[in-house]
Amino acid sequence: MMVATALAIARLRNLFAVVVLGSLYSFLMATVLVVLDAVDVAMTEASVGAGISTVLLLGTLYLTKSEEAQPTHRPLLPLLVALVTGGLLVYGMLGLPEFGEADSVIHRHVVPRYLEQGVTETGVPNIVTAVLASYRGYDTLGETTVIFTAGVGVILLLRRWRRDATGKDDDAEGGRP
Amino acid sequence: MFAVAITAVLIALALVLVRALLGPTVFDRTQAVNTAGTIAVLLLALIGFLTDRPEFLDIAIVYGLLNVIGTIAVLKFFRYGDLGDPGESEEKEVR
Amino acid sequence: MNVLDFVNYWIAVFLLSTGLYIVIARGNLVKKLVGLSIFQTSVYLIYISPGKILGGTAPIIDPAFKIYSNPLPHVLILTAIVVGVATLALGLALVVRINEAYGTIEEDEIRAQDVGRY
Amino acid sequence: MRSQVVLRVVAKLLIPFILVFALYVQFHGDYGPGGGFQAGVIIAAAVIFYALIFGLPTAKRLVPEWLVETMVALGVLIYAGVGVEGLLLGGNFLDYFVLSHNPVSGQHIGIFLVEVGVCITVSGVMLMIFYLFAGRKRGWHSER
Amino acid sequence: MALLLEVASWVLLVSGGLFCIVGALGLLRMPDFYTRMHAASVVDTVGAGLLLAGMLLQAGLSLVSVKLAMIALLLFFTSPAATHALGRAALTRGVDPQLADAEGGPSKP
Repeated sequence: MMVATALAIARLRNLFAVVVLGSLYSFLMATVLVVLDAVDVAMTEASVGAGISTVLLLGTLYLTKSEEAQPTHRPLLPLLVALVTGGLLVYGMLGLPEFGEADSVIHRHVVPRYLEQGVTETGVPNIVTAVLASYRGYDTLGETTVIFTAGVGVILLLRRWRRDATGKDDDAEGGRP
Repeated sequence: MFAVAITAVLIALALVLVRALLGPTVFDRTQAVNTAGTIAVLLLALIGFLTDRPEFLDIAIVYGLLNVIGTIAVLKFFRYGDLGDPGESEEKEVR
Repeated sequence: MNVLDFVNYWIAVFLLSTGLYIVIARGNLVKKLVGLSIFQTSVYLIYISPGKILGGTAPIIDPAFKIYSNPLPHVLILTAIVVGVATLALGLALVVRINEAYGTIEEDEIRAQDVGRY
Repeated sequence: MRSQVVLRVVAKLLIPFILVFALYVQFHGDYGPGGGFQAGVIIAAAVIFYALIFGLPTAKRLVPEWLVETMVALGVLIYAGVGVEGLLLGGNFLDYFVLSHNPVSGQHIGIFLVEVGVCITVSGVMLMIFYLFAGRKRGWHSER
Repeated sequence: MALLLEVASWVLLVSGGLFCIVGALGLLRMPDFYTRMHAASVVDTVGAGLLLAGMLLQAGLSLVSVKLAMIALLLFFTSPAATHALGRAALTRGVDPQLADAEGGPSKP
């Protein structure tokens, strides 16, 4: 797991076939997530990263240009910003509980209740599904709405132009030029 | 036993990754990514057995399916995406 | 040993810095979006890592297991991934429109065109 | 790519399998990894695969655009409808306990319906985005 | 019997892992794209097949083994198809096979 991740990081330096490597990166990240027991998350990450994101990025690259111009700025300032951010995060990270401890703060609050009574209350053994759909139903409603909004936004951004090109207009928007 | 196999598969994954990083052309990278997907499927199945929860083969199947879809998408792009200038982008890849 | 305990966080921080660097330094808008998704992925890692308990297994209740990892970060990150995809799609749609309006997706050229116009 | 026999045959073998597997992920999500979102993405991926191999117009004949648009809205409506149904039956918004006589089976029904809603919305949106991106591609060609 | 199964699956797993390494090594070291493709198919067929067979022996007869068989079937169908498409695409896009004398290839990266 560590080997894979380290190599993924090494990959990030080399940004040419970005999309292809992006799908590889997503695979690796999903494997790491499986090792960390986040099975549902890994499944989502794999399906999104390898399937949808790749196709979308390729579609965009096809519509635009597929090669990148040479950077004109010197990357000194961004590097500095990234390093400072990383340093700050490392500083904050030192206060985090140790990896894999069973009695750290995060495991104390609501989670035992989910784990102990989730099955008896919802009848669903997969706690992630139970929490997602039942205990935190509002969150998921918001998430679905976000997806819906994004879909509508993409439709608004990309739809009208194609009608102009094909010359076909629906009645709903017939009056628009 | 599974640990041995996992180690072997991880080594293979590392080698394939190196190829994906170096790969002179896009096709090399794509081939490497495809192979890495196969290896990741195997790795996931092995991890599932190692942790005694073989139900997680579902994820491996998802990997296998989407790996193919991704590969075919990339190929279609690079085969029919030569509206631009194919020679140019290839040279960029070599660098 | 102390360093090894935090290795997940080290990796996540490194990924985060890399993503941030890509977002700031690269002029290409598509590459910026890829950097953004790398950034997001590192955040997933940061969230998921504390939820893992050594010796635990995935939070699917089974009589054979006693210790489970923490399901709450998983739920949150699941939502985050979905939102991430939505953001990516919307950003890409914007990139396509920008390309149609300006004929380029490089930030510098867009700025140059803007300066020339006004 | 339509002319490639190997890919066509493999796609014909593979796509039903992908769809069945998506349904498995959807309905087995209570007992294993999976759920509405993953299933939606997999369904969308199957149709995208079909469109890649057989061309976009064929795919649009198979899954017409109006259907996709309806799916986008329908999923959210199902989700919100479950919430409102809880309200109507005398509970709170998104309260699944009142959906059935037995609270546990009520929860089960609620989770199931919600997952279906998520699945429909996600697959609809993903397909819609793909159609828009890919359809634009051809328009761009004709403009050149 | 149980011991026999154990030994057999051990042998299968280890040899499968070995073949994976060999294939990956070939993918890394071969001089041009088509030979690399050839090497990668080792991973896809022999390596994956042996590993999955080893796991099948471990799993016994259950839903798990059905899923494993499904994965095996999937890999056997899809990876040759993907490789085929890859080779055709490369040939169409003008990546020449490296014949007797060569430039590029291993020294390039």
